[in-house]
Amino acid sequence: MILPDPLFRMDSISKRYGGVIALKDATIAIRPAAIHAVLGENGAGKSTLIKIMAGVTAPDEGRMVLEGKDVSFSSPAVANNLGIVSVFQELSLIPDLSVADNIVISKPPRRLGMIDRRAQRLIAEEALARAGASDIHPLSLVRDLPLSRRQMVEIAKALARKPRLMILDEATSALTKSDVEKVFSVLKRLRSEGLALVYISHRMHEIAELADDCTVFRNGRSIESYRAGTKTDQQVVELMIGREYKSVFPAKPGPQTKQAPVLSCRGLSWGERLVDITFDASPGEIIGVGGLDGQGQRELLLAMFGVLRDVRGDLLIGGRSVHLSSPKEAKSAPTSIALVPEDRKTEGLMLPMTVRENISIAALGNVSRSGIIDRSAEAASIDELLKLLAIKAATIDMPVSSLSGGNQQKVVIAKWLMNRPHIILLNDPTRGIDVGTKQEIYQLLRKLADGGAAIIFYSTDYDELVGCCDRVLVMYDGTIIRTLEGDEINERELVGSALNITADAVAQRTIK
Amino acid sequence: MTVSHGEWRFWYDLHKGTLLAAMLFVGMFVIYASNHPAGFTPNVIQTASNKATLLAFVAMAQCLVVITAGIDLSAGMVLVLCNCLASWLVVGTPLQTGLGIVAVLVTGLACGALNGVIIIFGRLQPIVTTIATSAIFFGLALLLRPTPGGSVNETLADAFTSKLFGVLPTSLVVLAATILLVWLPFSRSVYGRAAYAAGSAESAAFMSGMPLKRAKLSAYSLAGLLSAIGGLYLTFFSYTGEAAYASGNAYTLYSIAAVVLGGVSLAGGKGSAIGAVFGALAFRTIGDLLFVFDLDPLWQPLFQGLVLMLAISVGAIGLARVRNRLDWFQ
Amino acid sequence: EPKVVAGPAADPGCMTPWASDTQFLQYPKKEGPYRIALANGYIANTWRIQMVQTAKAYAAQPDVKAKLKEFKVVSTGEDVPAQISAINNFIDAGYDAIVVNAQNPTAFGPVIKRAKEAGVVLVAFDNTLDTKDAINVNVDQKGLGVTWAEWLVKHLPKGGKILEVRGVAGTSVDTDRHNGIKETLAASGKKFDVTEVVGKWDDGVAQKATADAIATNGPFDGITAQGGDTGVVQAMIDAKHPYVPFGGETENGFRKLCAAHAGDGLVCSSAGTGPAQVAVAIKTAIAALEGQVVPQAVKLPTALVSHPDFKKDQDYYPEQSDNFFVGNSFPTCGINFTAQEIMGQTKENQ
Amino acid sequence: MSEGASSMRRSIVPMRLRGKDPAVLIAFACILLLLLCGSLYSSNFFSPAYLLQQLKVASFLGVIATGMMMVILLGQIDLSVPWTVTAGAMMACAATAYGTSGSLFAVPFGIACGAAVGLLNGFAVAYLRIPSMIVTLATNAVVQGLMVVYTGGFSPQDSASAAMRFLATGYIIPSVPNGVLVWLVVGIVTVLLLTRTTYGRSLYAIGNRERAAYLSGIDTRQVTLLAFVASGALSALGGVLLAGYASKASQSMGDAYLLPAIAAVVLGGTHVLGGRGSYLGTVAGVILITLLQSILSVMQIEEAGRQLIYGVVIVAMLLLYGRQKRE
Ligand SMILES: Nc1ncnc2c1ncn2[C@@H]1O[C@H](COP(=O)(O)OP(=O)(O)OP(=O)(O)O)[C@@H](O)[C@H]1O
Ligand SMILES: Nc1ncnc2c1ncn2[C@@H]1O[C@H](COP(=O)(O)OP(=O)(O)OP(=O)(O)O)[C@@H](O)[C@H]1O
Ligand SMILES: [Mg+2]
Ligand SMILES: [Mg+2]
Repeated sequence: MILPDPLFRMDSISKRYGGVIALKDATIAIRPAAIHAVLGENGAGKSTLIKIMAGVTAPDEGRMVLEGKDVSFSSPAVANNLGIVSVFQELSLIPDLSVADNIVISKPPRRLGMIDRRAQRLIAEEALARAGASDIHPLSLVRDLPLSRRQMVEIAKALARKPRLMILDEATSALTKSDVEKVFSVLKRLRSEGLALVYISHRMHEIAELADDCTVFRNGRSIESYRAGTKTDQQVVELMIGREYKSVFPAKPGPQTKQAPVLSCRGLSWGERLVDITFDASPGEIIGVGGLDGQGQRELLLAMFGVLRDVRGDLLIGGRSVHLSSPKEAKSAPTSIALVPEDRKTEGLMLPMTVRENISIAALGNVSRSGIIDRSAEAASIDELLKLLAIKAATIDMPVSSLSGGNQQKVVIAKWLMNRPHIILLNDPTRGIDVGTKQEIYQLLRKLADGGAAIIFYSTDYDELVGCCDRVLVMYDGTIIRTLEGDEINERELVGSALNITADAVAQRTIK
Repeated sequence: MTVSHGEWRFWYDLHKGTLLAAMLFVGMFVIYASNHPAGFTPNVIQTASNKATLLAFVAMAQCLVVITAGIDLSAGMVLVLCNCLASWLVVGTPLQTGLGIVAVLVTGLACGALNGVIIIFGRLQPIVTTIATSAIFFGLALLLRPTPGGSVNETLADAFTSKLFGVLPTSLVVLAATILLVWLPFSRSVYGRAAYAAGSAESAAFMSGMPLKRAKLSAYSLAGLLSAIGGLYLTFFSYTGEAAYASGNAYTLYSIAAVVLGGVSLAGGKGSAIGAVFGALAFRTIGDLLFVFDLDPLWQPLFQGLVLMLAISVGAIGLARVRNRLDWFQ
Repeated sequence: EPKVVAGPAADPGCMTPWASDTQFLQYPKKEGPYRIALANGYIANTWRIQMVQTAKAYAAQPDVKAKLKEFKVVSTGEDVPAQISAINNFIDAGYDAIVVNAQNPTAFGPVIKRAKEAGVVLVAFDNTLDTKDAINVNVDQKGLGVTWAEWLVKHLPKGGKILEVRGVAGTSVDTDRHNGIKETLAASGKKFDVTEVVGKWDDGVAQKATADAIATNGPFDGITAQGGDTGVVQAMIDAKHPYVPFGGETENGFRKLCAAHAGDGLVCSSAGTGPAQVAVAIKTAIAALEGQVVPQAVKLPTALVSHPDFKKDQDYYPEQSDNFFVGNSFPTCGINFTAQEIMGQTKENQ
Repeated sequence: MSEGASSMRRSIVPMRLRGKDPAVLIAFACILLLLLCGSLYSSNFFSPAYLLQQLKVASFLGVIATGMMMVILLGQIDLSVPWTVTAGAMMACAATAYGTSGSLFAVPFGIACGAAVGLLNGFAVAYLRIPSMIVTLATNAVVQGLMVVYTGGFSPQDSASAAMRFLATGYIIPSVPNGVLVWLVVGIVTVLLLTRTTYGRSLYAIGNRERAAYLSGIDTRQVTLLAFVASGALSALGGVLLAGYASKASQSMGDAYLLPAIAAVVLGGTHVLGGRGSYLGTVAGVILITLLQSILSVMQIEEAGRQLIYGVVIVAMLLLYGRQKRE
């Protein structure tokens, strides 16, 4: 695809990290007033490209041209000053500062050399409004916001810088559908105002809705650029993964005779965040948890994992009432619960430690005798898991931080599988994971369920809930407002119950 | 600061630590003053405030560095070094004295900047770096004052340690002025904000293009400056200079205690120098309590230790209210 | 406030003037009983603990107790301003006399002024104050150094290699003693080659420093140490260093070793500044309050015992701990504590 | 990704597998350099007697630094070392006063007292979640207070027992002081603990990310508590050895060990913020610090110069290899 006069062009960019080739001969051209989607598997080099574009890292080779002039960025600030602003995949907010502080962070308004807090607040309010997030109070600390709100702040922060080229690297991965819609309308408006936008997402339907141009990356190379709509999804995915592509979701077993529940919640409550949660989970079942983000799903998983204090109501495991007061108790033999947490970088992994140490950390008891680790037994178990999950790691003695995000996620899952759990709780396990890997994870979940595990699976992605789950609990305001089963599990019902409105209303809205 | 209606909650959240420290101090001081044989007189307050300001300056210095998630184990030695230097320079005619004060302050600034430069550009960990530089600063102090001695412009010294209008201790006024002239401008400047950001989430701050290096450098330099003010005050207070290893170390450790009592998070990114000042005042009051409780001298160190233990445990009370155990790990 | 009068002091046997030109003072007489305070600095070393215990024991003696309404001790640690504030507080609280072991002899100018204005008698001991406006109860620190060095000069007629283990750098006590040693050795006209190490008046530190010095610069012909002497001898023994003449402090452990190994060549002179000087200071303060004539600077005798005079159970106590200072009585002042009385007293009281 | 993966194998793996941290190698090189510098001053510096004597002196710091390292690996710090060392020494000596059974139990009793201090630290850090830097500072003050009360309130019996003297200065193996053997044993146990046991893994895991470790079902509080107990016990063991060496306990004997212990651990390449570091590095750091102090002590430089050189050399060594990688 040849563009007449792009706003920004990157030519033959290469970047190596030590021996790792992150980008090789990558080329991309971005025109104004358009949304340019960048697609690719995990580790394809998208984030690296973005980091170079935004001045976070410097390329080893290649050149960058902004409006016909060669440019190079020594720091993010330089790129910002030229109007290139990005919303990074790893959030770049300062948790201990207020939302307003964060929004004006790179260029706060000043009076007499000091930051003018009143002006700053006005700017913040305006930016939040533009991002469609005026419900966020500019004085609240970022630390106190849930992830989805933080991502809205991140977007507002980028907007406040009045960019010419705005980059969003998986900026919507933590957002709920309604937020995504808000963001999309903002993005579309920005496009109409002449902004150039670069958009990275692993969600195909988002790209279908937004993109004008697309570039596919694979193994650090830019494979092809094309106008949106000129290829089918099937073709795009095959470009990305470089092989043929079949249906994403494994077949559901369909209705079966239910076994006795292995886990039951009876009137589980926690403060005001969880109210009277009651449901059963049987071996072999994949139970989805849906709803808008922040309706208590996270707390529900944590409550079942023994993290929350003063949980009222009953939790029955294998029919016996248990009182869990720590993850250690939750994971130990009779209960045997596993939790794949929300944020793999801070809750799932010890990034600088090796793959070996990470995978075996939750199941050290299985491979040790009286506290001494049997290294060969450990290696054997790990090998098995690496194969089962197809984790791409050169050796198990490399730091887990040098794996790609998708592989890191698989490590988190592997570490719990090593403990052979009966009950697996997953908190949005496929966030930021490419289609190929997602597919592997879905298949794995089904395999685990068939092997007799009960799986409880929270996701922000409705497609996933629809495709994977035997039952979906939709949560609203800390309680389960609906349980969907069988054919009821479809996007319309999900959205409808998530917003706590009747299906008819949704239908009307959809028609409109 | 103007707080519009309904937003006090955010303000309170932000200043909780400082308020707690202020309450702790007021509580302890009331116990002290109301049991003092001489009562709540200007003299008693002057004595207490003279002693406390010294630590308050070092605590402010420590606070600046701690906010960036660093630590300055050389703060006490900068104080000692500046004390020794001042005992040479802050004497003579008003002009000489003035120049001497400037020289001492510049020296403190330079010590802080040296720490900053090594830590930032050498990419070293603050704890060890400042352990090493504190040896250097102490060596210099010993060169200046192999034995205690020297003198200071006594008129000036008396002026700085006496009372304004017979009631208000000058040292408190100087302390307030320092907060006003050093801390407030810094905390509201771009560098100040970057210092908080560096302590809170360094890589995020870098991604946002904040001037991290300059912010940290200014935090360390200002810390040196504040310690130097402390050293100057020590000179005013004692009329001499002394290269005292033990008291240098003691000030460093006390300043950490003061900062924690003042609600500043040792992990960085949270707290304010005003809190640290209250922390210092509270910490000093612990020592003062010895006067009003008639304790066997041999039990006094234990008493002080226990009160400190108690004071820092106050922070742990909130823990009982944590209902999500993950909040332990913030 | 006090009048400068002609000598001698009311109790000339105890309160000998420091020098021939020392002034004699007479404070206005106050009616007893008195409120006296002891403002101590550092407390966590043996000497200071022994000193505090002696002070308490002295104040509890019936004849002293009768004169005191209150005797209060505060230890403020190593921080000079804290000690200054403590004294200020005592002044504000209306104490009649304050006895001080100063953390820094030069740092108390402002307090001295204030005490004078308030008519409070200030008596400094051990680390005395550089002033004419307070009473100093002094041990001749430099004289100690001279004593030790003279001992070495006497036993090493041909000169030789000396190890000098110093105290805490930067303190006036260390400097005075060091100067005494240095000047005496230089004045002897013999060739002494001195290796200095820092022992910080602490056995462990001194022992390590000595071991280092022996390994790299040894062997030595004579040793002098101003504290931590037990450790120094221990290091000699560990390194199988020959026993040599030694001029040192008055720790019981050191004296025990001296007595045991004198025959092998460890001939010692043990001289020091007993913690009981606090009692002299209190005594002086009371005398001043009573309106008696006192010297502005009192010179205390040093507690000196040299080979071959070490007497068991008088100059050293084989059954007792190593860790206290034996020279603890000033008979001319009627102060006769043995170390055992001081250190043992509270145990019995309990 | 085959291209990337295979090159990654070459570049990262060998380094990690060999387990050789460049910091440790350079630290050992610095030790040689220091000895060379020393030998310019006196040829005795390369003599076995001097080296063994340095090792003996280093063993005290080594034992103390071992505990410090465990705590630093957690991302914490133990500032109560000075008085824990002293308390260990004093309590061991105190036990000696109680006849034969007393001197039999002197060593374990001293260590147990240190462990008790550690227990207090660990409880406050792990269960009350007070930052270790301040808790241990307060504990240090409390223990100091207790020791002052103890030594002032009782007639101090502070001669080391024969066993303590033997432990510190005796010889089981000719010409290798027992103190060094004690350090060796402590070191071997620590290496095994850190590399071969679930406890060691948990320690590193918590140091890297406590939240993740907790969610992996590690009892992070217990692990933290135990690390502080170990640190307290090892500090006290250091104190016992010191008391054995000096044949008595004295008040300020621990003061000289706090900052050197931290410096030694960090000079040995352990990350102050936790999670990374090897025991071999700590050994190197301890020897470095001990040698540096010894050389400065015998070189007849004024105290001022000594402090200056000490500071400058440490900064220089850190700059040589202690630099953190850029993010
Ligand atoms: N800091 C780094 N150090 C070493 N290698 C790196 C670094 N950053 C990226 N790489 C390498 O570059 C490759 C591309 O990574 P990048 O993060 O750009 O992938 P991505 O396309 O963003 O993947 P994802 O879809 O998971 O976000 C990775 O496989 C990795 O091996
Ligand atoms: N120290 C390192 N050494 C080698 N490779 C590294 C290192 N740090 C990061 N990487 C590489 O950088 C990439 C990480 O990039 P990034 O942090 O953007 O994660 P990601 O792959 O984009 O995650 P996600 O799947 O969530 O998008 C990984 O693919 C990894 O291979
Ligand atoms: Mg990416
Ligand atoms: Mg990525």
